[in-house]
Order: sequence, then structure tokens, then C-alpha cells
Amino acid sequence: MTPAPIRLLEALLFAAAEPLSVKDLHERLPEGTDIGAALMALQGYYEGRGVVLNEIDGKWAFRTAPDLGDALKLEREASKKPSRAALETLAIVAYHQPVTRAEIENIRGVATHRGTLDFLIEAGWVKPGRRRETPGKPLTWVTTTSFLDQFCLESIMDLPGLDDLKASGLLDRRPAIEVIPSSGDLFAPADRLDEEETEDM
Amino acid sequence: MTPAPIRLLEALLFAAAEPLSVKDLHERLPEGTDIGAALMALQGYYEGRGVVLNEIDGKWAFRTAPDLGDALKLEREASKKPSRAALETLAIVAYHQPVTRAEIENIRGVATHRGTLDFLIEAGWVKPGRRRETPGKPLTWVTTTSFLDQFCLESIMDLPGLDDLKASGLLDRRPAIEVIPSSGDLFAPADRLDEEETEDM
Amino acid sequence: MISPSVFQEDHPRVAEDSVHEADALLLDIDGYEGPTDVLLELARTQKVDLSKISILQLARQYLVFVERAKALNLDLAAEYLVMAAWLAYLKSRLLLPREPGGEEPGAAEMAEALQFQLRRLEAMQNAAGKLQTLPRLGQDVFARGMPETFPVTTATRWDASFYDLLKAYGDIRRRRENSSYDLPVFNLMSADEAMERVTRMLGQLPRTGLKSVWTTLESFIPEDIRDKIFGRSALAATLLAGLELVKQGRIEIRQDGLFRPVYLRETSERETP
Repeated sequence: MTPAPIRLLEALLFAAAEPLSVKDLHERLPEGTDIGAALMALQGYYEGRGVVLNEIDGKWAFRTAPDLGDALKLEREASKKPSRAALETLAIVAYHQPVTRAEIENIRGVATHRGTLDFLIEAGWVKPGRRRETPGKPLTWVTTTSFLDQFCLESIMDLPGLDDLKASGLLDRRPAIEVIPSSGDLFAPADRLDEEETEDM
Repeated sequence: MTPAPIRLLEALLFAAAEPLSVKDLHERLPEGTDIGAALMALQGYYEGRGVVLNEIDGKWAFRTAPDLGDALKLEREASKKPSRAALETLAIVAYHQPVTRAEIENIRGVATHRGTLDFLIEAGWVKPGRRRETPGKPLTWVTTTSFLDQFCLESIMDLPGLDDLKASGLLDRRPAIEVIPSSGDLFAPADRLDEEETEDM
Repeated sequence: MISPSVFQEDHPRVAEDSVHEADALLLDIDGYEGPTDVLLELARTQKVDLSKISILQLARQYLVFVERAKALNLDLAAEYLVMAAWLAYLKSRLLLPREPGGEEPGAAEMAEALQFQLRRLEAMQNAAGKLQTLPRLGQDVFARGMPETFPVTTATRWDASFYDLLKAYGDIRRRRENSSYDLPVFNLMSADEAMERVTRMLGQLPRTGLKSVWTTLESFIPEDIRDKIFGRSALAATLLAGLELVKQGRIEIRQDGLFRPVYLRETSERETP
């Protein structure tokens, strides 16, 4: 087993949200630890591996080995949250598929921004289904396998029904009488309406 | 120098905060890599170290060694504390899964309050499973990979005391006594909402 | 004199203790997750393995609990009363000899089912406790603090959880419902109404000199109120009106101790119209 201070050092550097200075490490490691020696030893373990222990500006951090960048197409990028409009549209397609664009708008009660469906198609969550056999033969929309993957569902049948949503508290947020005096829930959702008007993508 | 595929694997897993499935790894590693063998080799390297390679529900992630928790003194994530009802419900889903809401209610002997299941869904610990092939096709609930990750379990087979509970027959989900007005058997609250509205008066 | 053994059931020796337990439970009734939870707690007071529990004693303990609630004028939720009815039935079945050829479930089976229910709930409560003792990610075990992400060649990783999806759908449905949703109408007495009523009635009180006689707060409240909520709101609104009039220096208010009646009297010179 690796000596205790080195294990701890390794765990600290792994879990830290930012590079740590020797001073930071001093505060967190047992008193009397030879930090310099421990860092050298740890750096030795990672020699030639997929991960390296780097010193940048007097601070220490693990990084994936620079030569692997190409192979991994490594890029720093924060994951993004889909817009509210996109999520709502996606939810409607999921629950009401196959569903036409007019129906989506009718259910949402807001005109659907052109980009919203485009976004869902590009994300790979929604695809065109059959045309409806009604005048104008409108195109319908359905969800894809990759939609199921994203939300860890095995089948579209596994979406909770309305009664399930109700029971789990997701559907009905009507203020019960006991909340009236304490919180402003009853009159508050004014801001929610503002939010809806702006269909940001 | 460590063999190239293992270096890549190490870099991939080290860089990710979330567990990666073998499928994820497949897509990013050179074709023909024996991922199983590479994972085993990598896990061997980290044996007894401050960071260890864990399998969670068939996915893989580096995590700090569990025995270092106290010594790490890292900022603890301020997580919302589950209520007693939520924890009990979580335990029932974990041990009895897949389990329907009616079954949860029967085991607990109370109707599920709003905020219980939706807390668990929001935390990402519980998700819908397949619908039960019984009349009404009720939705079942199961735990997620993120639940296992969060509670440092490799699989639901590792739930504490699972074998004893199984042996004692206590994991039977069938209703024992039918006096619980939960699933609407007794008072048939076709309209559960009314019931909730007035319950605190 | 009738032999006490005949009525043994009506004079349980555990009565004193049971009342004590019942009160302790009633004090913390909000801390319990329904009648089964309360039953489990009562069962624990028997201090035996749940598989050896006396169901008859347990039924008695629970019925004492419900009786105490009634005696203390506490409103128990309907589910507690349903359980009481079920247990009372079970108790009678356990005490009476079984009718031959009866189609109803045997008392022994019912008792066994109850016992199973309690053991299963206890097991799940213990399991919940054990879950809490497991090391937790972000508390005892940590993930990579500075994650680097690898975009798949096709698209960005979208951070949308299943919860987000359900919530989005819930929002839409709710919006639709809300469009035709009427706020529940509660029949309450408003403070203005109470003020109007109290002022009017004060003027009709008998007086001695500048002051009227002391009159209880209750006498200002309309009689024959059937609606409990309206009654409570009337009491609150009348008290509020009283306090406001005290502030204006028009009346005095008096209460001789906690939970004693509240008296009002007019003090000011009556305004001449």
C-alpha cells in the first residue's frame, strides 16, 4: 500500500476544484509531512501514464497527458442546458407523439419558435414521423432512440402518466390553504409568466 | 511507458466526473481495444492508492478511496437533506424495485405526499421503470446509476442487509393488510387533490 | 358480583401505561408517518421481537391511543380511525370463537398479515437508516474536481435531466389548468366586517358612567355558526377588531389568565351623531 501521506495527497489533488499551492497542501496534510518529497514521489507514479501531475505557477494539479489530446479530442466545454421552450416542446412530443406542429403550439399555448424544433432535431431527440391523413397532410413529430438514451428510458411507455405526475407532486402546485399566510406562493408566479414570453434558445 | 490504450483509458476516466459506460469508452478508444482487460489492468495500478477505479452499475469512475473521507477535509457539498418520508421511500424503491406507487404506499401504510417522489426524481436517484403487466399497467419505479454512485454502491446487490431481507421474506411487495386509504381502495379518492387541499384544516 | 375474568378485556391491566404511551405519541403525532408507523412504535414498547408480538395487546394499545385523542379533542386524520376500526374488528375476532363455516378471513391470518406489515415497515425503516450510514459521494468520497469533457463528434453534451423533462410537461399542464382555475372560496369573516359588528354592538351595551359593562369576546360573535372555519375566522377577526379599538383608545380589553375568557368594554364618550 502506498504510504498514507501520498495517498492523501493524491486524493486531495484529484478532488480539488482548482490547482493547490504547497501552502494549501500544508493545511490539509498531517503535520510534519514532507510535502516536497511527497509531490515528487506522486509525480514519479504518474510518469509516462495517461495522467500527469503538473506544476503551474507554483500550484499543483492533475491533468490528462498533453500528448493524448488529439486522440481524445479533448476540449474544455461546459455542458449546456436546453432552453425552457425546447424542453417543453420536447416533453409535448414525448407525451403526445405523433404530434403536429400546430398541435404542439396548441398544447403549449404559445407559438413555437422556428429554432426550437430545429434544435431538437439537431440534438437528435426528435425526428419527423408519418404525415397525418388529414387535409394538408401535416407532418408529425416523434422522439428518437437517442431521446430515450438521454433520459435513461427503456421505452416511451415508461413515461409517467398524468396520475403519476400528479401523485409525485410535479403537476399540481396549487397552493394548499396552509401556505397562504407564510409564503407568497399564491400571488408569486407573476415572474413565471415573464419568463415564458422570452423564448431564448 | 504504459501501453497506449491503457493510457487513453486512464485519461478518459480520470477526466470525467460522471461514471462512463463501456459503450462510452468503446466510442473513444482505438478499435480493437480489449476494454475489459484494460480496465482490469488500470484497476490493478490503483489498488491501495488514494484514488481508486470503481465499477458502478456497469459504469466506471475514479473516486477517492472511501477510507480517506475524514482526512480529506474538503468542502462538503451542501446537499438538501432528504426528509424521513423521502428516505423511507428511497429505501423501499431500492430494496423492492421495480415497485409501483401503490405498493410503496401499502408498505409505508400512508399515501405518498407530494414532494416525496419528486424530491427523489429531482435528486436523480429514482426513475420510472417498466410498466407492470397487470390491469391498469401501473408505472414502476427503480433506482438510477446516480443513486448507486451517490451511495458508493457497485450494484443494487450491494445494498446493506439485502440478503438477510430476502431470506426473511420481507421483500414481498404484496399488500399485507388493506386498511390503508392510499391507493384509493377505501375512500376511493377519485379526486386526490381535494383530499390534499383540505387535509390540514 | 360478576367475576372480573369475564370482563378482563374491558379492564386491561396495561391501561395506565397505555395512556401514557398514547399521550407521548399524540404529542408528536406530526412526527409519525401514519397509523402503521404509530402501530410500529407501540409495538416497540412491548420490547419483544416483532414476530412474538401480542397482536391483541397491540390492538388495545392503539385503541387507547385513539380514545385519548378523542378525549383530548384532537382531530386524527381519517386513516387513523380506519385503522382503529380495523383493529377493533380484529380484536373482537381474536377474542370470539370462530363461527363455523364463516367466509370471512380468519383472525389468525389477519393478525399475521398485520405482523408482516409491521416487520416489513420496520425492515424498510432500518434499511433507510443503513442507507444513511453509507459513504456518500461529495461527503466521504469525491469525484474528479476539475473534470475535462470530451465532446462526442456530433454534438454538445446537453444537460437535461429526466426531472427537467417531467417538470417542463408538468408546467404546461398546470398552465392549462390554471387558465380555468378558480381559487377556492373560503367563507371567512373579514376584519372589516368584525370591526363593523363590534362597533355597532358596543353602542348597544348597558353603561355605567363613561364605561360599558365588561362583555366577553364571544358575545360579539354571531351565534349558530356551523362552519368551523368561519367560526374560527370570526373569533380571530373579532379579537383583531377589539385590539384595533383598544389602540384607538375606544375600548379596554381584559383577560385574567391563559385560556380565560377575554372581556371588552367601551370606555370613550359616545360620539353624538
